[in-house]
Amino acid sequence: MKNLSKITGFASAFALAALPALAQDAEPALDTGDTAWMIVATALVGFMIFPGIALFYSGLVRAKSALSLLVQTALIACTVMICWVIYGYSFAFGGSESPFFGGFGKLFLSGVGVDSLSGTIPEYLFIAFQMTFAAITPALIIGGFAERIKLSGAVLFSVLWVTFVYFPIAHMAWDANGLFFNWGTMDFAGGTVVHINAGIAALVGAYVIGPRIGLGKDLMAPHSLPIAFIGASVLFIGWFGFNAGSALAANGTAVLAMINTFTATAGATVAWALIETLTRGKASALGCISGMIAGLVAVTPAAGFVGPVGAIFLGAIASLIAYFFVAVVKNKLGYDDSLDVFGIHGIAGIVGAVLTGVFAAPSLGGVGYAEGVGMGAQVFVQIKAVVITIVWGAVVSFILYKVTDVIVGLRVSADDERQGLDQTSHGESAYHQ
Amino acid sequence: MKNLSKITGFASAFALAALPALAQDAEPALDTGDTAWMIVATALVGFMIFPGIALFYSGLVRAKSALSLLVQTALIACTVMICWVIYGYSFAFGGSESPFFGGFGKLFLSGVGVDSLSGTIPEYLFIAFQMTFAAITPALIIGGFAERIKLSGAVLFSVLWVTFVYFPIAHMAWDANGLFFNWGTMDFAGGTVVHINAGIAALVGAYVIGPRIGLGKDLMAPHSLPIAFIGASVLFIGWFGFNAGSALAANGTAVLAMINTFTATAGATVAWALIETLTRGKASALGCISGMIAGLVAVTPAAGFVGPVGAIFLGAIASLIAYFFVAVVKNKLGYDDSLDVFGIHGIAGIVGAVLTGVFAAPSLGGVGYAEGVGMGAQVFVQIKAVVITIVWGAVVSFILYKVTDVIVGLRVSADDERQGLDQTSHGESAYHQ
Amino acid sequence: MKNLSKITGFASAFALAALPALAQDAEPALDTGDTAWMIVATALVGFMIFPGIALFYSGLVRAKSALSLLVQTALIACTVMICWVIYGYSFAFGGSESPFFGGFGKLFLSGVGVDSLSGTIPEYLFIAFQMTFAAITPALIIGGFAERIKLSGAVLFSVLWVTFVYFPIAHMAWDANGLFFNWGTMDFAGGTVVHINAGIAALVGAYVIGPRIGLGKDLMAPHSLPIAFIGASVLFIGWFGFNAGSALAANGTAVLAMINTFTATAGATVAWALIETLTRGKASALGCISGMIAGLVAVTPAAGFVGPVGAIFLGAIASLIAYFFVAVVKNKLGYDDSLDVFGIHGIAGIVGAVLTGVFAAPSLGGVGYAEGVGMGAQVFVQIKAVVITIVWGAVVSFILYKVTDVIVGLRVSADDERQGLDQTSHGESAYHQ
Amino acid sequence: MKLIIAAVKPFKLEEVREALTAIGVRGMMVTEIKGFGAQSGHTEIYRGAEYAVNFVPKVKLEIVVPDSLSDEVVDTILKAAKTDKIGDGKIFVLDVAQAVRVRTGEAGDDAL
Amino acid sequence: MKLIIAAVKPFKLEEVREALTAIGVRGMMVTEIKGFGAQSGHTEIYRGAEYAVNFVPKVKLEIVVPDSLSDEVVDTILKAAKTDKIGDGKIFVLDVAQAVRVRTGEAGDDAL
Amino acid sequence: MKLIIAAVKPFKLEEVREALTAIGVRGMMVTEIKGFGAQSGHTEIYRGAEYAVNFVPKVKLEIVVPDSLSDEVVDTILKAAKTDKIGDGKIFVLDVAQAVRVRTGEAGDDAL
Ligand SMILES: Nc1ncnc2c1ncn2[C@@H]1O[C@H](COP(=O)(O)OP(=O)(O)O)[C@@H](O)[C@H]1O
Ligand SMILES: Nc1ncnc2c1ncn2[C@@H]1O[C@H](COP(=O)(O)OP(=O)(O)O)[C@@H](O)[C@H]1O
Ligand SMILES: Nc1ncnc2c1ncn2[C@@H]1O[C@H](COP(=O)(O)OP(=O)(O)O)[C@@H](O)[C@H]1O
Repeated sequence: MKNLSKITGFASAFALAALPALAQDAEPALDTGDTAWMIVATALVGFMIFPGIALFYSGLVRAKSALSLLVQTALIACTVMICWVIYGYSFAFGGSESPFFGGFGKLFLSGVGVDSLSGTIPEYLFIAFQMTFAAITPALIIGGFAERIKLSGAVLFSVLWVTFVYFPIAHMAWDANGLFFNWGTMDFAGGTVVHINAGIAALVGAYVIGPRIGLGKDLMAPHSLPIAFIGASVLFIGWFGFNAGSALAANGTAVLAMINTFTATAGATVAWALIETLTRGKASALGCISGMIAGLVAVTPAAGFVGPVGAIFLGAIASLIAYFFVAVVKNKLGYDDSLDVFGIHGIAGIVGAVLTGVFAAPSLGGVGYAEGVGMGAQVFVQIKAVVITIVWGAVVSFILYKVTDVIVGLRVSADDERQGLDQTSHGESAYHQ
Repeated sequence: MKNLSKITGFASAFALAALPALAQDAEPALDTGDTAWMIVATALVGFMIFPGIALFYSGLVRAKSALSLLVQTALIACTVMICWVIYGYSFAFGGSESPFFGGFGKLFLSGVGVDSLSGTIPEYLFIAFQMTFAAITPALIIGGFAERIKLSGAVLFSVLWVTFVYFPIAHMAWDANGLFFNWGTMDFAGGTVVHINAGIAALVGAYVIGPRIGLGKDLMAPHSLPIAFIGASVLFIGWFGFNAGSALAANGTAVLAMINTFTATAGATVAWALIETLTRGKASALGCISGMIAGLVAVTPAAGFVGPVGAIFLGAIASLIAYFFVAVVKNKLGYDDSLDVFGIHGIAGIVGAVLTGVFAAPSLGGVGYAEGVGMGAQVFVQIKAVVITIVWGAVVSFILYKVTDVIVGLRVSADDERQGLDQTSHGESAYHQ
Repeated sequence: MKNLSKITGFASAFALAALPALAQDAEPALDTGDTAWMIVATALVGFMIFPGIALFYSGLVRAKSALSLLVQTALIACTVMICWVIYGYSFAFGGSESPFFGGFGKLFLSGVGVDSLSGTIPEYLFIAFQMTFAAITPALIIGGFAERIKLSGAVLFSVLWVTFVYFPIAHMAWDANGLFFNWGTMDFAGGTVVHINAGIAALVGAYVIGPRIGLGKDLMAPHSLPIAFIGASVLFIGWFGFNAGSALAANGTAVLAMINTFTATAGATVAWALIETLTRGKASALGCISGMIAGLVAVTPAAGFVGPVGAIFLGAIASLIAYFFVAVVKNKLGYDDSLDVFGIHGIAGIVGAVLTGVFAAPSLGGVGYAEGVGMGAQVFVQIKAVVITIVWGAVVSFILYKVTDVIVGLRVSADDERQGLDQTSHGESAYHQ
Repeated sequence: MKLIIAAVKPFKLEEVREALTAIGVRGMMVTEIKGFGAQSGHTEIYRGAEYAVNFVPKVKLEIVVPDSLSDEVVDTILKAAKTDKIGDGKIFVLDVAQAVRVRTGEAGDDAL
Repeated sequence: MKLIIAAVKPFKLEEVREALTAIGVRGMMVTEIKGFGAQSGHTEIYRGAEYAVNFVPKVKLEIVVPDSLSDEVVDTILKAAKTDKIGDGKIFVLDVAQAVRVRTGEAGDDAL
Repeated sequence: MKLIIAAVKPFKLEEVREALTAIGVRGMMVTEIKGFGAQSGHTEIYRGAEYAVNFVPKVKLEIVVPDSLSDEVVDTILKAAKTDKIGDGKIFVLDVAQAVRVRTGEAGDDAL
């Protein structure tokens, strides 16, 4: 039990349900407190999409494509929600015994009713909570090829990607029969499934689709940092649903995940500001929100496993490495991951996944490892899960981009790109002032 | 019980309170989980006003009137809140036996104390939750005559309107003695009371007050679609409080309402984008948020009664009809319901109310009807409630506009309108850049 | 018990935990409903910072310094969060018996674990909730010297200030051994600790740092009132976490605090709009949000003690006095408290603290006083706490400003100020359009 | 050729543009400006701080036309922009030494 | 008549406007522009991407005055806009063939 | 001296500025304008309401140079701004009677 409940947030729900201490009686019953919290947690993750990530991205691009990121985010998220209830939930949590695939048992949510429970909460709630995770992940990816992607291409790719990358990896990580799950990988709220996954897909996309016209020549500064700041802040607050919600209950673990989300983000934000101050004498607003996101990503797999002080360091380290990557490495490599999805979600995600294995150590204030597991062994399984995710994600994503390109095309014409996606793809202008 | 609890969200609270399964003991006691959720639900509906609807509307008007919508929303909502605690709650839920009027029993919330309960939650919480509904409804209406209304006129009309239209209809729909309530009309979260009601009042207002100067000649494009998008997203998230909160408890029904709110909105958003793509080759940002609102409105009466897959269709159908209305019909009729309150809230509200009677069928994944009631009969009472609401709303609203016009006037001078309400009514400019 | 639980929101948690009626058994146990609510309340106060106060302030300054307020808010809040877990919590709630200081007992949160409880919620949750209070307070202060402060100065001052002003006063007000606490001062959610404290520090700062170049000559109108409106609205909604959360449980007191937060804010907003209409014939958007904040501040100490109708008057009175102060008095005194932190938080905070002693009277719908205490006596201890806070805050803040000035300097160069902090301190522009 | 500069009220722009196209003007440059003149601005008050905004939003048109067309253009603008209220604007005429079309290199009247 | 075009520092606008009104100038057109000149711009860095912003914000004034007033206007602007720092701006004078007031149709100096 | 006014495509601004600096132009005034000409605008539809946007975003350059440099400047802009697509823009040349540098008071060519 204890051991299991340490392995992953989602697992703990099932685990806890059986603990007499927490359920009124032996057989699981609905707990109104847990249900209340999870309803809110689900709404908070929804908030990360509407308007969180949409604004964060929209503010960072040029005014002429400000709307395109909003439309892409909204349509991708909505389409994936529809896929989720039709087949996604089944593919991920359909009950099959395969370590890779959930099966067809719950297509159209068949068998689920108002009274079905999942641990101490209604199963519909677990479904809705998971749905928001599935919906936000492909929306994260589009930052990698902003301002030049075709709307139809973005949506089609997203559908293919969740089907062949996200649903299987979600099964591997969170289903009781899943591959990583049974390795004992610690991924509290989805560092591998969501962030590494999105980061790598964005990187591949940036390569396949190619850089924006005028990159390195034209001024491509964010058209509205205040809007990006609103987006980042909404992501910060929504992330409490993402991380603390992954305990699937209103318990001590959820609370630990919450305070860690605060402290890791604080550490990461301050770290980014400091490194900027040291290297160029100025701490920027974009730097603050970049550090903020880096910290949030890094603490995602660690949230329920490390201590509040350890989380500060975990966040700061991930932030510094991400800074180094986007400010130094990236410019050398010269690809155009326009909004640094890989540089921030990917890199901080990887650092966070690995460091989770480290800071979970009781000596560092963590909750410790499963019986008989040491730091070395834990770090190893963490890395194993990361590598599988990267390889699977990179290869399959590459294929899916090519497939999408053949079917509807990925990139708009040079003239359309120059004029801006808002007018050419959506027939509107963001501002009339 | 079962039967009653199916009839309406608000009813269920009282109903459930008595079910041994859900309350620790026979006599109702406060449930901290239900209370926790309802506190949040109330805050979420507040969020729909501040800043939800205010931003949604402000972003859609021209920059010279951007502030006027913010001020009108804030002052209308605040004034109605004051009316609510003084006499509104009593008029709607004052305990009288009349099917139309709650009476004077609870003026100034007399008799309510910290320990008074309403089902498993404090009565003050039920009062606050209901207060947010009363406050947002008149704020929805002002979109119908944006950019030309007098502030004093908007506020006075709102006070009269809640007094003579909203409070009575809220009593009819949600009070145990209410007219619709006893017909067995299914209106989970207020499709008739809030949305059809607001839509019809806006339509009448648009006719009475007349179109904006330069309509069809000047460019009246939204001055900031990103701001409108923020507003729409806040409405989306806040709507979980509106719909799932209408279960008045953290239970399976609340969760069903939540997942349906997601899927119906997803279906509606995608549907609007598709029809735009088919008819003009481009999916717009304004289209996405219009579809989003249409879906949210349509699922409001249905949230706790239909299934997640049925909700997708319900949302999509309402969205397409609303699209057809605002994009085709409206331009033929030539009135100026400036922000399409009728076209979206009114139309999608009517479609949603009727389809609730359809998709509630168990065969379509719904929770079913009250004993002895079939789809046909249910659809009939749905339509009856809609018709009464439209007639009552239209007639009384018309009179109240005329009254308001006599007392303080409804419309600003042509010069003031041309210069913009921000400077002429509020003495400010939205932006100094 | 009763008596104590009346004295302060935070106290009640400890109090209630022991009431058989509310806990399943004699010894305290975690309540999932209370925990669910307090997780959300904590997130809501976080929301007041990210992006609430940041946007509110950013929208009110000129475009050339729009980002500086965002960066200052983010870095101050994050830095203080780090201080909080390292020593702040210990200094405020470390368990020492001193009436002024919490001691070193809980440095690095030592002794706190996943299972530690504070009343019916995990202690980590109480820590996180309190952390958000500590983080927002110094962020409020910076509005007093916006557009001219050095980033390093702002951050250093904040660290010193929380250490020598906030932590001690938090201990005095909320710790069971605290000075005000044992006087029986009624401060439900932190009127003295947070708002009066911040207001006075801002006033002193405005004097020490001096007015902006061009004050009274150049146009210093808010660069984006819509952004300020978003900020104010987020503050409004987040404030439910602040006030209702201060009950530390999902109970009747929390709900009373919530409805009072609504009605007081409504009264205050309408009052400000009315006085503007009377004095200059126009109700402004800035006026609405100023009144809103004044009401929220005023009800903070009163939230759990007064009645919903009394709260309307409390809010309105505080709003009118704050209006008179910022619109009349301030311009006579000629200091530059740029965003009226003293004028609104300070003044409304003082009025609210005193009126709490008045409107708590049962005759005015309040919950009443501790046994043997009358209105006069209560008002007297209210004033005593206010005076101590003002004196302590003013003197210590003054010293800390001087210290900061010596170490890193407080003010940027005239040229940098004229060009704007965004470019000179952060190397960015808020907008590229 | 002549350069005709006109400052008019913003909401008159469309009318003026249409009138000019009608008489064969094929191009112009339009700029949003702050106008200062007999028409007074307005005051804005923010929390008691009063600001006099001395400028009024106007639109500036710059049109280069063959000498032959110059007077007609001026008259057309006069008619189209007129509201008989203060602040209607001004029209100025300057001589242009040369005009070239970038795309083709055509010079003189052909460039217009 | 003369058209006087001046590019000055934004924060000098009010001072210049007041000085000009004092000597009887009754109107002008003001435009926010991006200036390029000896005064260098600044660099902005966004996540490591460095952009040189070569333009400096300036305000352009366009004033039409009777020949008689021209020199005085130039001198007035010179005095009011001066900070002795690089980037203070330039003043250019052009001849104006004709001026008309839209509201009244008045032409020539009467139109100003 | 001559005032050279050019309306060009926004994304060409940097190229033109570099080309001009290369031939010794030391200053200019740049304004974002709405251009009207042969290049047609676009339509925007908002909830079924269709708006024809007749103007195309352009950038206006105003450069004062000594007569000697005038032709070279025109040619340089011609080359740098050309895309051979409709809407490339126009160049106009006007005479300038006087130029003064605010900071120093220098007049004539020295002011440029
Ligand atoms: N001498 C001038 N030079 C340049 N522009 C002027 C001049 N006089 C007026 N204008 C422009 O014309 C606009 C209208 O002029 P104004 O004096 O306000 O009203 P009217 O033209 O009716 O007398 C002003 O806002 C300004 O932009
Ligand atoms: N040759 C020119 N033509 C047009 N405008 C110019 C010219 N030279 C300078 N300007 C304008 O004058 C402003 C100030 O000129 P600059 O050379 O930077 O400083 P200074 O005038 O002190 O030498 C520039 O930003 C530009 O707007
Ligand atoms: N007669 C004119 N007067 C002033 N500006 C003009 C004139 N004709 C064109 N322009 C400017 O030049 C731009 C390009 O001209 P246009 O006719 O669209 O293309 P092209 O120059 O290739 O023929 C226009 O957008 C407008 O700003």
